Amino acid sequence: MFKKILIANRGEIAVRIIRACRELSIRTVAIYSEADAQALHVRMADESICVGPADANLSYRNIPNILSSAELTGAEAIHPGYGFLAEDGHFAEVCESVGVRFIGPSAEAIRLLGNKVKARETMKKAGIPIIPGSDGVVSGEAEAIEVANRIGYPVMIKAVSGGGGRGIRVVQKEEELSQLLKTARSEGRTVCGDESVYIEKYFVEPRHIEVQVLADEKGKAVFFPERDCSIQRRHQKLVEESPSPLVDEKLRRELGRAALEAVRATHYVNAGTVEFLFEKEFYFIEMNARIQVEHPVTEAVSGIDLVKEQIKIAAGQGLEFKQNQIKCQGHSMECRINAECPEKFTPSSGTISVFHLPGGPGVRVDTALVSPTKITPYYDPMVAKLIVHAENRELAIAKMKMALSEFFIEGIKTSLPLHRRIMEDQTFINGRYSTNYIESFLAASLSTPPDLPL
Amino acid sequence: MFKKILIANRGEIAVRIIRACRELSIRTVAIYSEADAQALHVRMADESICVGPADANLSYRNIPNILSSAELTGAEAIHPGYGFLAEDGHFAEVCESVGVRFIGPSAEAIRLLGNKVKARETMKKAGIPIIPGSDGVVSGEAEAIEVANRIGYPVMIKAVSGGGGRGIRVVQKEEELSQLLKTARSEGRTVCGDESVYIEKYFVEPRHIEVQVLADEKGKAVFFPERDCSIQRRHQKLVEESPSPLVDEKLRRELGRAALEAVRATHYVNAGTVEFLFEKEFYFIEMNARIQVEHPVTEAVSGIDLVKEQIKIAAGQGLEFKQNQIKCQGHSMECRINAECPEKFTPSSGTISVFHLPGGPGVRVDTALVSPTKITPYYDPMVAKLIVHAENRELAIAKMKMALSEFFIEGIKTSLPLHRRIMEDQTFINGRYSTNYIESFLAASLSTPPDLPL
Amino acid sequence: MDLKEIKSLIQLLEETDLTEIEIEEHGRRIRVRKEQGQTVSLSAPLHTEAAALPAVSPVSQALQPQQEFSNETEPHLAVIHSPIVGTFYRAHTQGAEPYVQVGDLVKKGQILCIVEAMKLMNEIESDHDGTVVAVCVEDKSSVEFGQPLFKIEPAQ
Amino acid sequence: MDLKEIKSLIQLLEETDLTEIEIEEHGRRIRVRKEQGQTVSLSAPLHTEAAALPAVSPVSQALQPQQEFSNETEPHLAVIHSPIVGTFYRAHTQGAEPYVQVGDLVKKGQILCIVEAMKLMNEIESDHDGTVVAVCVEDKSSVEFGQPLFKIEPAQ
Repeated sequence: MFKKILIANRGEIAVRIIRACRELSIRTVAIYSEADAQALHVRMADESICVGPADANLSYRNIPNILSSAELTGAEAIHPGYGFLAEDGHFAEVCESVGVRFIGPSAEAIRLLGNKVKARETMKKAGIPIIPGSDGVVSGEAEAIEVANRIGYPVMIKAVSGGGGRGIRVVQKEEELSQLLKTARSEGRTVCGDESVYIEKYFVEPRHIEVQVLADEKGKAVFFPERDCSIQRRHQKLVEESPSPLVDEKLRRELGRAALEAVRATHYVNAGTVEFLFEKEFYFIEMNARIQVEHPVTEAVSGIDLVKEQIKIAAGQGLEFKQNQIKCQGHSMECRINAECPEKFTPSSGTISVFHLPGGPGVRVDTALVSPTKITPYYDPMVAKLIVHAENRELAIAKMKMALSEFFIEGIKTSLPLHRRIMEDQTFINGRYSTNYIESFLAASLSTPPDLPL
Repeated sequence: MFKKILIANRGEIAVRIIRACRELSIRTVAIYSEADAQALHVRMADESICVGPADANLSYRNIPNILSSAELTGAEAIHPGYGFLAEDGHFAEVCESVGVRFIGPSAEAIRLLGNKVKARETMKKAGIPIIPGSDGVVSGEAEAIEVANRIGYPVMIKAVSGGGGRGIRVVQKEEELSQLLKTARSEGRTVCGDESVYIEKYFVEPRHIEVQVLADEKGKAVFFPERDCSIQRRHQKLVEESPSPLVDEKLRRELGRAALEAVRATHYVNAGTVEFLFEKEFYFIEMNARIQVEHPVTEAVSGIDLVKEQIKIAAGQGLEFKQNQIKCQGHSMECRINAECPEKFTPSSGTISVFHLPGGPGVRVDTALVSPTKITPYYDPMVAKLIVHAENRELAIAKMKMALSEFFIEGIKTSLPLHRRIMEDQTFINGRYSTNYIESFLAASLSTPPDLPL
Repeated sequence: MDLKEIKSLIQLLEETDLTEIEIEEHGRRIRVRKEQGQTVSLSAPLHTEAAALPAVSPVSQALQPQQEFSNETEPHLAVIHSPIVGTFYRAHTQGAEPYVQVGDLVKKGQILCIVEAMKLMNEIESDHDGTVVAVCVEDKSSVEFGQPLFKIEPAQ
Repeated sequence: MDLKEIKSLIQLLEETDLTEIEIEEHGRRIRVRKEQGQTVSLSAPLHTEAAALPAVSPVSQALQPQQEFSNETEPHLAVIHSPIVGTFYRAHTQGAEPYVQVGDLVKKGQILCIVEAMKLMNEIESDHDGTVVAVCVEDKSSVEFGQPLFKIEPAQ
């Protein structure tokens, strides 16, 4: 086992990794930017080194300074956390080249999965369902009609160079296709001078379901009960739960098999997450080559410490448990508490002078909050993760409501009020939500009387 | 189910009960003394009423004001927590007489168990092993020798009216008995004018093992995996764990059977704890008619929320699980963090302006700490309970060490440094400790070099 | 006094981490100051937030914690506090005349009101000779321990 | 101004739970004040406590976080900070003469030292003309980003 690990991250995930290291009797080196000199991860680590100014590109992404720090402190491995350098193939490669173990998959796997087109091709070859659509650009109306008929309506026409909603048209039936194809082409041409379009299956109310995997260097791999992360706004997850209220035992096994297939196809080692879109069937979206923010819900239902497992795998230890030893006990849920306006999602910075974290049985808070904390505008606005675990989904919601009701942060705006409202919302309680949930929930909220503040 | 509960307590247990109520959608009424106007339980409750001045006898034990508070707020039940009025038979009786449900056993059961002699007799009749000894006072040397031979040496001669070590003699073998009997008698006569003595089995290195029980009004009762609470100083528990490193499955069942027998013999309803002394065999000491400080370790290994169960039982609901559904998963440990000097155990009061509570997977902190908190000299010095849960005892100790290392309280002295040292101590790690542990541990500590501060 | 100047100081204070600004010049002194993480901002944060969330925890709070029992602004007045938790009655029986009215002269030992607790009528007496200047509680409302009931201007 | 008097006031303040002492006499005013739950008491509590616990977490801390990078006490001096993390060398090769000594006159652009990082020798130049008044780091020791290396008294 490693004697010393450098944590190339900040905030709650750095704190989380330091805790795992402590339990494994591994000494820790924190790196920090000048803006984070007083941060909790710096105070908790055995050693700490300033690697640059507030700008993350010059500090938390400063590869030479981070590697120098590892060299100077004698750290044998680097845990990248999530974000920053976590999915930077170059960084993983340089780490290995200077003899520091990168706690994560190989540089090759990171690069392959980072290229969305290649990843999709690899998964398709491995027999994993991918989102149906044209093979690249469609040449004309005849091909478009042919593709749409093959994958079934509704379909989405997307300008290759479009984005932000521009150059995208949803086609409900064949009669509309010809006209909307023209519109999408012309919009693509207007916006970015490229009228190439491709066609993809359009999902009306899809869910985001993902499967956590662990794989060791000996080729042994296991999957965990799925996480449902459909509660998102602008592709940012807000609430995650495990298991999904939608998935039964049969589907769980199918998802797991597909996830393990993805591991094999990419020669993946360490912790990773295979993300699927689900609407009647499941389709591969992408595979994330890192520990994820929402990993605690999986830890809660499985009883397995994923960060400790990451470290053990990187140290060359084989997985100590088999697939059939991975349980799915009770129900877990996570709310991401962001420093932002709960209605408009604009970041909120300031000094948190007073806060109170919830506690009691089945309640876990992962945070780097320490009083007083300055929430700077430089980094991720997430200030805490509130995780609950209970016997079933209903009790987990009751526990989350309880915990949210006593969670108190003063000095900045947070998403706490939004989470409190979600936990009272009948659509969420029923578990019948899609990735459109937050949008429609907020739209409905705005039409409620003003005496129900967000 | 109740709509509103009054919590006749303060501190962490009041907070704990409020959390349980919130999860059950029960509204809460806090009571508080003038010294506690800013306390967390007051802030968390839906309503709160000042019931008296700082002196607990005039506030938290003020029965008329507490019952008036229940009447005025329409609270249907009162949860007494532990301490204060929790084991006051009169209070339980008055509650019921004014139509407020007392969340705990009947007044009769409380009174019976409060009388140590009667409780012992009841258990003896029910066939539960009690500490062997004379049936009351021994008349002379002949009887003393006969009793000592029957129960086996070493024995303890205790003056009936003695106390604080006076009038107590440990007899190792028969030859010593005659002389020590005289000494004990004369000491009893000198100290309190009474030379009556009785004889009890003396235990050299006993352990304190206790069994949590739950019993509903329909006569259904279950027991939980034992707790080992041998780490005590002056009969104050410091560290508790479940299961005991000493108890195997067979002994666990025997202890459980004895505990259920105690429930039956006392017609006990609600949560209770049967305490045993263990040295080769187990012997009944007493039964506590309340929720206990150390209940979270049982919650951790069993996954059952004992405070919620207390409330459900009081509301007339039957237990929803059977004996064979009560698991013993992994290992749990609790450290009581007291506001006191870690060496001399003298209470420490002051203002806690800065503190940091540990977190992460498997870590639970039950506390009423909120910044700034004034630790007054009026009440119990316990400021927090740190509970960990891991797959086995070794990992639980590693987790406890990790959590203690980041637990930080500024402004008062606490027992945190003592706990950190206990977790490093080989005798504790081996699990081979008795109720003498703290005494001998501290004695050994004092002889260690001064560069190892407590 | 330049109000604008003071306002700009307050603004400056609110925008920064400072807790106090003090200026003394030309025989004039201005001091603006805020409390951080201390008593002021902590008066009742959990309640404050809960109160903003009626949908989540409908807090009606029949009895708000009364923390302003002292009589700092009127130090010359005597305050009669409730010695028990109960229901405050101004008269002996329903519909009867109140024991006292504002403006009444009262003697030490004179009954001012009744606080009923557990069906027991507890007569509350004045501990001062003087004039009743305020009745602090509505008839038939709940009172907690230490809550001010009357204010009395002691006789000279 | 009586510095001793102020110091004793500060000490008094630190020994008690008070947060402020103010004395005004003979047209002079002294006010000392501390924040509770604020920056001062929080400089590094976790490290402080950990440091008192060698048995539990043997903290050797090769590199202590250096939070005193500013040059508040000597505002006239220019400070050369390390732009990278690495090992500080005063000389080009082992045994050679140091690039500069205290007292040396240096020119803007002149090499002052080397910070080695990942086997690369990075030459650190002076950004001022002036006199070297202090070398802040021991030869061959580790430096972090922003750590002061030299203090230079700029030429007029």
